[in-house]
Amino acid sequence: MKTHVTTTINGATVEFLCQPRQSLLAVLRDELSLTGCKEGCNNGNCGACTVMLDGLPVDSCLVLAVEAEGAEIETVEGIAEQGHLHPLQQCFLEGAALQCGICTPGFLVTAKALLEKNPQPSEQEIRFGLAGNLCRCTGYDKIVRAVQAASQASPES
Amino acid sequence: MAIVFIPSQLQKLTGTAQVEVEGDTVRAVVEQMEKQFPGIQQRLFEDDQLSPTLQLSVDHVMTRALSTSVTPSTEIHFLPVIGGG
Amino acid sequence: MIDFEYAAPTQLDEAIRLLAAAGDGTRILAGGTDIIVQLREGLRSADLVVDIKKISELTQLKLSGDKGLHLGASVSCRRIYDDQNIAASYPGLADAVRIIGGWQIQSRASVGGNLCNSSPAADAIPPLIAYSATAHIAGPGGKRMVPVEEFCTAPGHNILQQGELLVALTLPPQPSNAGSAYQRFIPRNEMDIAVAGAASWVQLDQSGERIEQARIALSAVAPTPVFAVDASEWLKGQVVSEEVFAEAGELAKRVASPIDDMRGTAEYRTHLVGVLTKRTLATACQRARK
Amino acid sequence: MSTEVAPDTQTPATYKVIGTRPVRHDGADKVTGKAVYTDDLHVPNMVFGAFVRSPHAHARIVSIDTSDAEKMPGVLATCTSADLPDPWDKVDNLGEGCVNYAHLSGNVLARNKALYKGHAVAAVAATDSYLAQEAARRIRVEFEPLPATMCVQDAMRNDAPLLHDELITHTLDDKPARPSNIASHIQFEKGNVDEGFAAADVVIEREFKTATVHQGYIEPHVSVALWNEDGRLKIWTATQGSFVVRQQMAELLKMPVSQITIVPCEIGGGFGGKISVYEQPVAAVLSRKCGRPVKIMMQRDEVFEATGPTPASFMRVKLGATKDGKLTAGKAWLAFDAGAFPGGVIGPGAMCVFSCYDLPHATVDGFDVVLNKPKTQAYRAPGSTHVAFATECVIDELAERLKIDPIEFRLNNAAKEGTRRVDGPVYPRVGLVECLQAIQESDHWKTPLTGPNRGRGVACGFWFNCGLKSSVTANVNADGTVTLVEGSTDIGGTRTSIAMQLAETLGITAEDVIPQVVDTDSVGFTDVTGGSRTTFATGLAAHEAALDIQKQMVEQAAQIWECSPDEVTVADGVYQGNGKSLSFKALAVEADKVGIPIVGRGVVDPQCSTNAFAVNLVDVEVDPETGKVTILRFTVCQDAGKAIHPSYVEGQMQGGSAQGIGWALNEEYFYGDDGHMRNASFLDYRMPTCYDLPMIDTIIVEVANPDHPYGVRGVGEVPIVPPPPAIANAIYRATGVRFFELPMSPPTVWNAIKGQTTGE
Repeated sequence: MKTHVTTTINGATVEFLCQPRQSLLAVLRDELSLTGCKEGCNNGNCGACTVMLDGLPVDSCLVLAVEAEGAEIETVEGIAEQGHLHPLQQCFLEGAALQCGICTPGFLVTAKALLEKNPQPSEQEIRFGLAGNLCRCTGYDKIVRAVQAASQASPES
Repeated sequence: MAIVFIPSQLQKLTGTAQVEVEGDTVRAVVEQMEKQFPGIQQRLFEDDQLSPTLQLSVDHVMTRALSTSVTPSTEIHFLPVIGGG
Repeated sequence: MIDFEYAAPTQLDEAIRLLAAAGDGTRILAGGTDIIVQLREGLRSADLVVDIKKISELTQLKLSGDKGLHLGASVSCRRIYDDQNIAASYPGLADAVRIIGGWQIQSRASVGGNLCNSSPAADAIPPLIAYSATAHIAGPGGKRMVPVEEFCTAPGHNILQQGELLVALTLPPQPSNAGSAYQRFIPRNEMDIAVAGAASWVQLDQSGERIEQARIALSAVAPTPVFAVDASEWLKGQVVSEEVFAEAGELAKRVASPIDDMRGTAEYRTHLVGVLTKRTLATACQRARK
Repeated sequence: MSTEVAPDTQTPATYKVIGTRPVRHDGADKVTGKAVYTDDLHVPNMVFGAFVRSPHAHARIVSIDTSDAEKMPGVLATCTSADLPDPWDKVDNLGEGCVNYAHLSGNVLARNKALYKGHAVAAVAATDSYLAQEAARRIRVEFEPLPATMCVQDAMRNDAPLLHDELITHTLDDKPARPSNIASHIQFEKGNVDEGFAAADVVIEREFKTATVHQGYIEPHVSVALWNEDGRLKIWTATQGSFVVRQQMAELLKMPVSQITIVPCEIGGGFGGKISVYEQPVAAVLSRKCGRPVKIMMQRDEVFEATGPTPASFMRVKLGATKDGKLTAGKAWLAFDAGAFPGGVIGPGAMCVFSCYDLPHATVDGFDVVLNKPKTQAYRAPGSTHVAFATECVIDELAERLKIDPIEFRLNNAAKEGTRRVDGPVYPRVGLVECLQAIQESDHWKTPLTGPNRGRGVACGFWFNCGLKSSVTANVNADGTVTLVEGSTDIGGTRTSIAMQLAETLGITAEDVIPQVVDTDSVGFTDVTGGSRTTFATGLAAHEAALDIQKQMVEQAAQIWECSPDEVTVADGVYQGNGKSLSFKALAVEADKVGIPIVGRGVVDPQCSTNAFAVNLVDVEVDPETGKVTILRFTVCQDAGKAIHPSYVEGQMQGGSAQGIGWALNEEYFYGDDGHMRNASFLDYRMPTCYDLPMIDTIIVEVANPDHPYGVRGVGEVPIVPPPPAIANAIYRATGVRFFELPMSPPTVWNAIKGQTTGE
């Protein structure tokens, strides 16, 4: 039995049918082809599937798709605007803050939320804010530096 | 001719840790060693090829090619194959 | 993961009707950060999942001078620490909700859910016990109120009956000379389950030198979070000092009956109770003096 | 600034592209979510596979009944080891070590016996992934549990339960008569070890243990297989080496490589764990049986329990030195856990144990031991991290006993050009001495560490790095850009580090090169992205392709300028002849009008180790009440030969260091008495989060590799090696307690401190 859900994703109204057991992650990726959010652990421990749900970062693997009824969702696909990379994306590229790139979308979504809440975070605030996102390639150094660089550059600051 | 470093586990066959052996390729050298130290070849080879668990260090070259040519100053070592991550 | 029905009632009585009507295959969904994992991993099953986040009573978060803190059962961790006044008035609770999972988890996970999941290692339960919080329960038989320290009965089990639902938690108003703190020990600095946890609440006299009231609660060292009653009673009238904190830590160890597992040995966990009790008492007293 | 390039070793800055930090070519795709990883694929008519796995650490498989599952609507096919061709006992060299296909086949799907908890026993394909999982639960497998053996010392005992009834120890020595769990015994000997120890004033011998750890890549193993009606098999997969997957598939399925196409998608980390095949052959067989593309993606617990972690180990290391601080002899006895099948990483472990030092006399014995855990695999400098933990801790203790500064002691004995390794070969020019000196010159070393419960530690590490085969082609476009076609999957920015070498040679910009990683039908054979070889070897191939292009450009210039090719000169990408001059780009535009297409070709198989060394300096603080260790400051110095793209070299150094820190402090497979892994999740297998680490400072030393035109050595692996001993040595200075076991987790550290204070 499938449920009809109407939601807003990256500013556009989207309707889909899903089984109640399907996670938001599964529906975004498999039904809506928004494959920017990644499945790393499927139980809320790696943050690769992070999306914004009503203005807050969540692990989309721990949200039922049916809960998205009437919600506002933003994914990594919605971060760049009018053909321009967001300052965070630019800083990640210039600062080589990614290697394999599988965790990068989750980090970008969380980091953007962090800078919107706290435009000038300290290094420790950045590290605490990003602790729900695992990266195995970079040792985090360049990710933290990229967020610091973006906090100088971003319009929020 | 080449200087062959005998793996310690084979030294009971050769009685020494290093031997100078005739031959201008690794294969020729090993075949010559077999004449001097019967039984050594079957420890190093499998179906007439270098055992897949072994690799050669011929001077600075890491190879599995028995055709690698050698000179009197060449050092031949038999080492385990290695893989990286 | 077997499929299930999903319902998102907007009225409390409607939710209770659903819960009472359905069998024991009914699961309540608040933040989902525990139940969705449990369903996926087959640790629990469901034929009906009732989402309670659309019921207004369960989403209320109110701080008032005379009534204290009203905490709806589905209020997310992040709403609590984002509210400056609440975080300042109930620092021990704020300590806990800031470290439950990462930010993504805190956006969804609720203190009520943390209580109802009834894990021995729950971070939010010790501060609730230390604050003498009350659980407000509604069910087919009407409403009832239970002190939080009596809520959990065993790992993953609690006093909720078939058809019952946790509606809210209330924490009494805090006098100016009270303070509290929660600390857990984990091998990493985030994203971990407590090896042991301790919450301390104290009320000092006017001088700020003597403890009038104290409540200490522990997690991850017994089948349920526990109220360290002896240590709490003993602290009454004691003069604030490192030695007193350390002695209270020793007394608190007596209620610890931990197990050996991958997170730590029983010996280590018991030892940590002393350390964390001592450290949280120090912070609580310092906060009480502010 | 996180990087200092040690001045005394800095190569003259004559390069235009190499040493700069351009934005990687695949960057925009990866920061916008557009990059296509295997699980992002939705092949038309695709169905989903799921595994049935052993709940026992060791059990005979009595029967498998798939009938109930097959009756379920939507279930399309099931698969057991009976669906795989009978494997032969063929040992093959995959470039990255060797594999026995009978063992590989038995690991992909268990035959007769399940050898570890999580061992795949059967699989099923269905129209959706939930249905596949449900069907897998309906496949009834009858097991007869057998006693399991979980640690190397137990498994080596004569009375240990045997995993393989016919396993005779592989050794160059006389073969033993009886089967055992000891898969191989290797031995090295140099000089006369007894004489060596007799000449020593101080001799220290210690025993060490390390736990099983996992590479921990964030992307689970995932593949899509399409077995077409014409018998051709196509597999999209996350792999470090598409050609090596093709080779394994051909052998396991007994079909010609020409019938198989491997499409490497973007890969979410590997570190050595994505070389062997797991789900690929099963997805292929299921696809053949149901005639539809089949996707199999592992869940995280399957990745932990059923892929290839790197071994647990038991080691004994003995070193002797004279009063004036010269090492005289070393002895090592190493037993590594191979997992359920032979072929662990003991070989390189045994070769690396003394590789940082000039030891006149030494013996090394290494044992590869099978037991009831998943088949182990490489993890970044495989085997070297284990042995460095042992050797570098004993070295530190020797230095202390002799009252010699730990860096000076290492400098006294450091391996350098001409040093004969214990396993035989002599080092060419290497950079360990330069790394140690750079650490001595660092701000970190010159800044004293103060405060209670704090300590500073140092350690060295070595990894061979390999060459192996790489192929590229490069097509000059009409606008003067160059499309670079390569077979090396890009895990950490190698598209760019390879393109930069082509650009440097041609005298164009990195942006004017368009690198493409293609499938196995579209480029020549290329070995895995591993062994720290990709920027070195595939970069070398790109350099050769550039020279090939340059030769063709010269000929076309001669044609256009009506002169002889000998009269055409090339400098910094400017072509001159017959009084005329054109840049590469301008000439390419002209050539496109008149000449034949220009296509460069580069194929290489450099057969050398490029010998990477790294040194760590680390400051820690230990909470004496909890045993928790905090990393206060961390500096990694490494000889990169030449850093093509310094940012990505730093990235490898920082990432490898973070993995080494995790290995040192918290990461371990925690097994229950039943042989079940208790912590098969990212929650309880504790990899560092960014809140657990400080900034990781990097010092790149550049001692040019004589075997590469730009001096590249490769940088990927060695940074994981020194952190565990460096941290152990730092904890010792903070607490007065030496540690001989990994991980040094809080309970372990607290116990040791307590033991010391209570005199236990």
